[in-house]
Amino acid sequence: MSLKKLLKPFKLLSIAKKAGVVTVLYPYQKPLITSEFRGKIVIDASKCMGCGACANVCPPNALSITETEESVILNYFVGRCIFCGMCADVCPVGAIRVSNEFELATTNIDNLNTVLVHKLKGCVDCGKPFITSRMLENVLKKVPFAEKYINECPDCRRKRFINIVSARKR
Amino acid sequence: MWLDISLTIILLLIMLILPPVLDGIERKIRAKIHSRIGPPSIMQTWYDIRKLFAKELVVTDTGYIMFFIAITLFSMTILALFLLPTGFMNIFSRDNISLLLFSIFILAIQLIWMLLSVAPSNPYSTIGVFREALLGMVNELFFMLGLFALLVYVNGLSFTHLISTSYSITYVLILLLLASYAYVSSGRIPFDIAEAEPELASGILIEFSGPLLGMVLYSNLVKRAILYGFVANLIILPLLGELNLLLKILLFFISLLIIWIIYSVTSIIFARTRVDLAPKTLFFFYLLVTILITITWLLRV
Amino acid sequence: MADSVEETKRNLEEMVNVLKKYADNIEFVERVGLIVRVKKERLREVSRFVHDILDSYFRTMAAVDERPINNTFAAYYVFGKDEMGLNIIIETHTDPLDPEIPSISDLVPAADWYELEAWDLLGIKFTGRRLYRFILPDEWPEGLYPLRKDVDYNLRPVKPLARKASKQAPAGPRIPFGPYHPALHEPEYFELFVEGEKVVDVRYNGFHVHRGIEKLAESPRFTYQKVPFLAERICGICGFVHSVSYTMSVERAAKIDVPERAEYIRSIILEVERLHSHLLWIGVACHLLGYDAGFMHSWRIREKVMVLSELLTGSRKTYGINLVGGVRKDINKDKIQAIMNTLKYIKEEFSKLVEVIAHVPQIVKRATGTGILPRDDARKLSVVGPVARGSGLNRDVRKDYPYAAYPYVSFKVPVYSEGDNLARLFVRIDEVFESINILEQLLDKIPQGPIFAEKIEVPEGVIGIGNVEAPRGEAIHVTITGKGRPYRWRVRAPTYQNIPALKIMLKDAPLADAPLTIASIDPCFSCTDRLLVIDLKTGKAVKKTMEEIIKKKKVN
Amino acid sequence: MKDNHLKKSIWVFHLNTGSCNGCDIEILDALTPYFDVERFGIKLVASPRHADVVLLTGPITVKTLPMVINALKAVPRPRYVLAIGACAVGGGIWYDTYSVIGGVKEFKKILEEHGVEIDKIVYVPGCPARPEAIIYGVALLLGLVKEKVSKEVVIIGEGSHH
Repeated sequence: MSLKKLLKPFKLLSIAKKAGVVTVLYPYQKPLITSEFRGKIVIDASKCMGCGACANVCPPNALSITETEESVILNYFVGRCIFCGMCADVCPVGAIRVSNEFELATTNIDNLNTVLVHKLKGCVDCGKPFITSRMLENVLKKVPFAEKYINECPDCRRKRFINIVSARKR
Repeated sequence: MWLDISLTIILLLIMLILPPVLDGIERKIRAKIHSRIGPPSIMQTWYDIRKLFAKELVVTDTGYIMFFIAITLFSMTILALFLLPTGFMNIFSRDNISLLLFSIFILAIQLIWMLLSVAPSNPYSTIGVFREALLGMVNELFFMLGLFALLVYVNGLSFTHLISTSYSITYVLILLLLASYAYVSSGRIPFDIAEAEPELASGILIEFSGPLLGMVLYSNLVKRAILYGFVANLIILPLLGELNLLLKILLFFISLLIIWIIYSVTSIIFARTRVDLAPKTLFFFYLLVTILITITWLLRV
Repeated sequence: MADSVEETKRNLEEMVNVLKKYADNIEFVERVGLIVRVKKERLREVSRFVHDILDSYFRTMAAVDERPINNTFAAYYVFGKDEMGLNIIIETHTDPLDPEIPSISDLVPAADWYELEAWDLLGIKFTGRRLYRFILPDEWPEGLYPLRKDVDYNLRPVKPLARKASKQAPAGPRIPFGPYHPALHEPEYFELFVEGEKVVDVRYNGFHVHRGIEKLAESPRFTYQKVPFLAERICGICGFVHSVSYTMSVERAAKIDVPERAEYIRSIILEVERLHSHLLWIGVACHLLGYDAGFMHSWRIREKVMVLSELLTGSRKTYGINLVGGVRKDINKDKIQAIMNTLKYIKEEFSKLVEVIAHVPQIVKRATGTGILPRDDARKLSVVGPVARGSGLNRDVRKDYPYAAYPYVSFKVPVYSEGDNLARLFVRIDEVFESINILEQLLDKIPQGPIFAEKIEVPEGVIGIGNVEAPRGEAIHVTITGKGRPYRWRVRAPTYQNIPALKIMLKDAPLADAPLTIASIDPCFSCTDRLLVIDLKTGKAVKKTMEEIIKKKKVN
Repeated sequence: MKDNHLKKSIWVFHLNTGSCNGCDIEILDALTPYFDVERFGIKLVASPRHADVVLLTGPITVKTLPMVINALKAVPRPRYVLAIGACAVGGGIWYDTYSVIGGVKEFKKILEEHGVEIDKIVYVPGCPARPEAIIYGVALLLGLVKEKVSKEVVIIGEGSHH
């Protein structure tokens, strides 16, 4: 009885024998990854219109929008990404896809950035850049009759509106 | 004569190269029992040591003391290796007190190992050495008793006397005692208290770095080989009388390998005992064996 | 059943009648509990009554800067009455300029840390006790309280504290016995005062992982639906626990009805998480005892659970699928089959492994009779989870304050009365099998339907409490709603409640038991292992004495 | 990596600087049977003095900073750092709160101030970085694999050619 108990720890050998060597020989073999795994996001530059919805929902601000005089810059810094995939859920044009890419190691932190620079289109009246061309296309696709005033920047539009109203008043 | 000397040198070289390789084999076996692959080759421990020698040595406040002690440990270990009758073909085994001399060296190495841990001023290290000492007290004491019994039993002070000895219950018991001693003092689980307890954060080696660490680790492995080689000698020496010399040497290395493997598997199967439990358990175990040795010796069985 | 409902009602009425004596105003809020509003002068009486006479335990305390709303600082003490599943929330307010509240830590020992924290982060003075710096680093300027509403969440008042490093490392490089340990996770540490090998006192020096999460959730960077992702990252082991606690607190505050299927999915993932956490813990405990084979094999079994969590949530750490109102990912037949297969594998392999582990003589020897927490102390300190259940307290939030899909399944709560490390080990082993049982029932019963609530509107200024039985005990979140984001979000992880119990467990025990005992509460923002060893006999840190010895040597 | 000796033997020291445990558990996981980094000659050591590579996780909280600097100082040269997880690389979800430094970028500046040199840093994103990602990072350090990511800049709109 007590000898049997004493020998119990040696049962480990039989467990090990039955389990065998389970090691996955990554990187020489495929990783232990399932179809559901969420990895790096891939932004389709041919669809993105620079609206910033993704940057708005991104919890760690890995996606960020910077606006300059003539462009809107969407920066994806994968180094801070938490791979939640919320951006893909909210993207209005489906430009963001969650891939299962996880081999992201690098020696240069700069390599972790993906930058999409949306050049802004100028206003037909004053020439001030105000909207990304993609956004323009998209609005037109949805509301074709907007063509008349969509090329104007909000300032000019307001001015024109005021002009129309005051002209009527007169 | 020249043949003897060159053979001795070859054997010594093998004994210098072998310990890390045996450790590599042990790591492979351990990995297998853990259901994994383990190090890329059995030379892994050698790679580790080589790398350590290529690293920077960070000298701490007490650096030179550590350095001095580490060098002493290293040279003592190598000297003890000279005394070990590797295939009973060494120059010193001709003299009459090789067994005694060897034992003294073993004890000295243990002592220096303890000094090693006093050197760095680090609380973990200090607690580590207290524990080592506590365990050592019991272990060293019964080693001496066992050695005494052996010397009396073989009726001589040198390894050559072992050859003319024959097996008996008493001899097996003495063997058990000394084999247990070798197991415990090579710092294996469940008795690696000083080095490995998590509250000690790698215990006595915590302040060592680079080549110094490499030296200490290598000495420790050689010490292991010496201890196990000693046990191997005790086992095979009485068995082979008139065998071919080369065959004897081969047998020695095979039994060294087997002992190393048995010891390593045992250490994988068990967990670490508590610091206060270990000396107690050991004491009672050794006491029992010693009493049995005495009884069987008196009864001449 | 009807009887017990009647009885509960009667009990509640009785309770309210007595409490009226103390309170200005009592309100029973559906899904939240009994809110008792008292003047701060009467706080001590009422908390003594609730804690001792009503025999409830201290769950959490949320201190809030309500100056922008009603020009006061408020404190919400949450007590739990297990038998009724009722929260008793004591609300009290104090002056905005010189906020002072009488301390209750002598009456309710578990409140000790909460008061220190409120002092450190909000500057509320608790009278009648010693207050000291607790969470913030030493260099943090006095009088600047990060959780106050007029302090920005991203304020960094001191240049990243480099001064301290140079102060700490005099003359030549030295090993930090800083709080790092290889095997385990986090940089918390304990200072153990020892006499020889005996521990005589313990001091916890923690909060190194303080990342300002609660403040961040109130900042403009966050919204109600973003906070779950923050909550998950409170802890990498029980992330889902925290996100469910948070969403539950908001859902209860806003009376959002979560679809049943979503509740089932939450429960399933919570149990999967418990499986992985317990297997992890058992492995780590083995490792601490030098039994690496046990560590390797329990992690080998655990790996299957990790693959499963990835399949269910898309992340190995069950991150990213929980939102206020429901979950983002449904489960289908294939996934249910995958869970079933994994459960079968775990059951088989784990029972074999447990048999071996339980017979390794050193493990049994070292766990038996060490780190004892008597039942009385456990009750006084309001400990939670396996620590409570190992000390004979039958406390399990899943049973006592039902949530998610737990009301629909039947399960046992393993309770052991010995209070030692072995008892806590057994509680966890039993819970692994119990979890498998719960999962099987959940998979069997899961209803069809939507997984996300239709309407999500959160009113301002209401309080909600979410509680989840995490693998290591009860996690409880208190949320006071605000505009678009929580006004105040108070997180209490189980370890927060359990660490004070270590003082009792470790005292007068051998140093060699300390790692296992500390690990036995399964510290979550973890600590476990780095100790500063100080010898009390000489009255000095060992380090110092050693230096002296060596100096003497040099002279000779 | 220039040092050839290091190619076959890497001893790592795990330095948690206030992370959520996610990456730390994955580091441990990389040691266990399914991933077993020992097959690259990697060993986890308990003292920074023994280490070649520091596995740094967490956003580096203000409170841990002094210890982190000390631990890095204790590592003998050549010393390498593997910054693991979103927190260590970019400060993570709490990159701008009052009690963290916010990732290796800021941390590097502080290290420079203290004169602690680091021979090479490999960044391993992920939240948590899965064991394979950590192995990939180590493999990159060893030169077994090639870097896959690179900075991408796309210009969309007027005057661009895409």
